[in-house]
Formats: sequence, C-alpha cells, structure tokens
Amino acid sequence: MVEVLYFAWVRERIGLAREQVETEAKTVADLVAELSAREPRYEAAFADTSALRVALDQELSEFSDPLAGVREVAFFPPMTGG
Amino acid sequence: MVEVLYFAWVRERIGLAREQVETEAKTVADLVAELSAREPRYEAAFADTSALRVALDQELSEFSDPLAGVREVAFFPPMTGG
Amino acid sequence: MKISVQSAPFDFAAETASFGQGRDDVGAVVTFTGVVRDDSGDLEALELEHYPGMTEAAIGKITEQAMARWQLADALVIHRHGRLAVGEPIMMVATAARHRVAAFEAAEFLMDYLKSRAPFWKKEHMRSGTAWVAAKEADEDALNRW
Amino acid sequence: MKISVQSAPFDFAAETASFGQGRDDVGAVVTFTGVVRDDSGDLEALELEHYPGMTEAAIGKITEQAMARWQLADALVIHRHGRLAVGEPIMMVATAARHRVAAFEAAEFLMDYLKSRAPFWKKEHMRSGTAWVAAKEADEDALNRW
Repeated sequence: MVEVLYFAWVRERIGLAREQVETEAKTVADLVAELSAREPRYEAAFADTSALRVALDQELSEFSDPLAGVREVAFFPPMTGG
Repeated sequence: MVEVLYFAWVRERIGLAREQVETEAKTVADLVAELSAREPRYEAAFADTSALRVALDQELSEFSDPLAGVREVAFFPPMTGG
Repeated sequence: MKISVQSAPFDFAAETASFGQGRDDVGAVVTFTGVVRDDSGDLEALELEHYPGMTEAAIGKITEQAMARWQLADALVIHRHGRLAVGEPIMMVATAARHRVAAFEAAEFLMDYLKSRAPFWKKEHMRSGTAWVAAKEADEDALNRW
Repeated sequence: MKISVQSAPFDFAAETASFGQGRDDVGAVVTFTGVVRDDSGDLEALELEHYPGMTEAAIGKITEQAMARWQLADALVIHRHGRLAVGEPIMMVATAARHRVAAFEAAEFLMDYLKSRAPFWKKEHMRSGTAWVAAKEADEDALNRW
C-alpha cells in the first residue's frame, strides 16, 4: 500500500490530490503502467512521462527506481517556483 | 594654470590636498616630471606612476594624455571602494 | 539559517533588519526578491501550489549545501504559496558572507534551485482563462552551471 | 535611479521599501550591502576618502550604462565616506529588472565597478596603526569580465 499524491495539472487531470493504492509494482514505471490501465483520466495524465517528475518519500527520483519500502509517491510536472 | 588634487597616500606623502600649478606641461607625464623635480616629497609620491591613477577634469585618463584645456588634474592610488 | 514556506506576505524590512548583523566576519549581504510580473497585460493573479513537507525539507537541504559550499555566515529563504496579485512579492532569498562573490553566487544558486527543483507550481489566472506555467529550459540550464 | 554619496548612515529598510514598487514589469529585485569586516581581529574603524564631484558623476554614468545594458526598471547606489566602525554598512546597490539574471548581473557589475573604478580609498585604523588598503588584482579582473 502506497500513498500516491498528484500536483498541478496532474492533480487536475486525474481529479484527485491523493489516494491510497494497493500495488505490487516493482518500480515507479510499473506503478504508472498500472494506474494508466485504470481509466482514461489516468492514461491522459501519464501519457508522456518525460513531461513528468516523480518523488519517492519526498525525494526527487527516477521512473526506473524501485518502490520497495516506499510509503509516498508523488507525480507532478517540472517545477516552476521562484 | 591647473588645479592639482591629491588623494589617499599621494595626498599624505605630498602633504597637500590640492594646489594651483603654473605649468606649460604638454601631457600628464610632463606635469609629473615637473612636480617630481620640485621637492623630495613629490619625487617620493610620483616615484612609481604604475602604482598611480590620474583623472583629467574628473575623468579617468592616461599619463600620456594631453593637458590642453584641462582645468583639474587629480592623482591617486588605485581605487578601493565598495 | 531560516526557511519558511508560507501563504502570508513576508516583511522584507523586518527580515533583513537583523539578517547577518552583529558579526564581524560578514562583509557582504545579498538579497533577492521575486515579484509577480505581468508580461501579457492580462494577468489577474498567480496561484502557487506546493508539496507540503517536501518543500521545506528540500529547501532546507539545498540551503545547508549552499551554506557549506560558500561558507555563508547566514542564509534565509522565504517562499509563499497560494494566490498572489501582480506586484506582490512571491519569495525572497538572503545570503551573508565574508566576500561579495560568495554572497552573490550563493544567492544565484539558491534562486536557480528554487526555479527548477523546489516543488512549486505556478498557475496564471488571466482575464482570458487559466494556465499552468511551463518550466523553462533556461532555468534547468541555469542550475546545471553550478 | 538614485545615486547618493554621503557620510551619514543610510536606512536600508526605507531605501528598499519603495524601490522597484508599483510597476507591473518588475519581477526581480536584487540588493547588495557592503559591511565593514574585521579579518584581522585588530580593526577599529575604516576611513573612506573620496573625490567629491567626480564620485557622484562617475557612479551616475556607470549606473546609467547598467540601466541601459540590462534594461533595468530602476537602480540605486548609496556609498558612504568618512569613518566607519566594524559592522557598519558602507554602501548598498539595488537593481530592479524583469528577470532575475538581469537584476543579478547588473548588481554584480555595479559592485565590480565600485570596487575598482569609483574614486574611493579605504584606510584601516587598527590598534597597531593605520594603513591604506591596497587594490586587489581580483577586483580588476572581476570588472574585466563585463
């Protein structure tokens, strides 16, 4: 069970800020594939992962990174702070 | 007749902040030679002109620059502001 | 060192009044303030979303790195979130160091970081509609120089 | 644009309160403050001599150049002269621009200029005696990058 968070237009596209996901996914990419298969709104949000960033337990990470031991996964577009 | 100003250690070495100088010098270098010939304190101040800067009518200039029409000549060490 | 992520306005005068003061090893203080700008003439407000928890931790970590790398005497980062009108300050950075080059470089580094790695997202509310601000390649490039 | 060469202390808070405000084309404000530092542990005060008349004109001219080159919305330079104790602010620069890179670069350029071209000379009053501060080659090099 992981807590999945969405920010900015990813949040808007999926229509959720956060949800708990029951998953056996080994990597972030596996999780993205599982979520995309759920519904068109997920598929639309994850259509181009090169336009997305991911954080595992609040650390910027890669889509190829393993999910073992991770409690919080966040998906969002490139940051535009400052 | 030109007004000659001295700043920082040039002023201290010569013992004057400013003076009026009657001169026929064609260039700054000529004026420096005239002043240096006056007294040891001038000679000491102008001993190494590579350690000095000059301004003509308040514009940074070169020792080879002509003095024609110049009213104010200032000698000082490299600046150390900020 | 002070890090604050807040929706409330900050008081630049109060923040800078005591910053880097009362030490004899501080020769240079640099501040940067980011302000909501209206390039299109159509902007009503900017909305800043952030990732509570990660934002503070990530900024704290990078600020500690900057403190060590440029041997700063002090550093300050304040970043707002929520809705901000044109002309309102979004964020500020301050650095105090022995020499000017360190103070300038550290402030620029923190800005480049905040622009492209801190988890903030800007949405523009225009009279004609709303749009998320796209990340700029120039900001990513700016960070890579450090 | 404001240039001031003065012996009196300046009020950083008051100077920055209105600087670059009330315009919708300012996205970035950078300030630099130079403070008297004691590296030796022996410094009592710094004495700053300047060239009245030339100082204001020279700083005004270079600030106008910076305004044009980086398309600044505003610029401010305040430089003190006379006797200053350790910890006292010597001078400040502020720049307001559309983008952060312009505001940072213009402030650094003005600082590099003030360090090596503005007619100021620093004398250190130490417990052990007095000495004129020597110009640094690094400051000259810094200016040459622009």
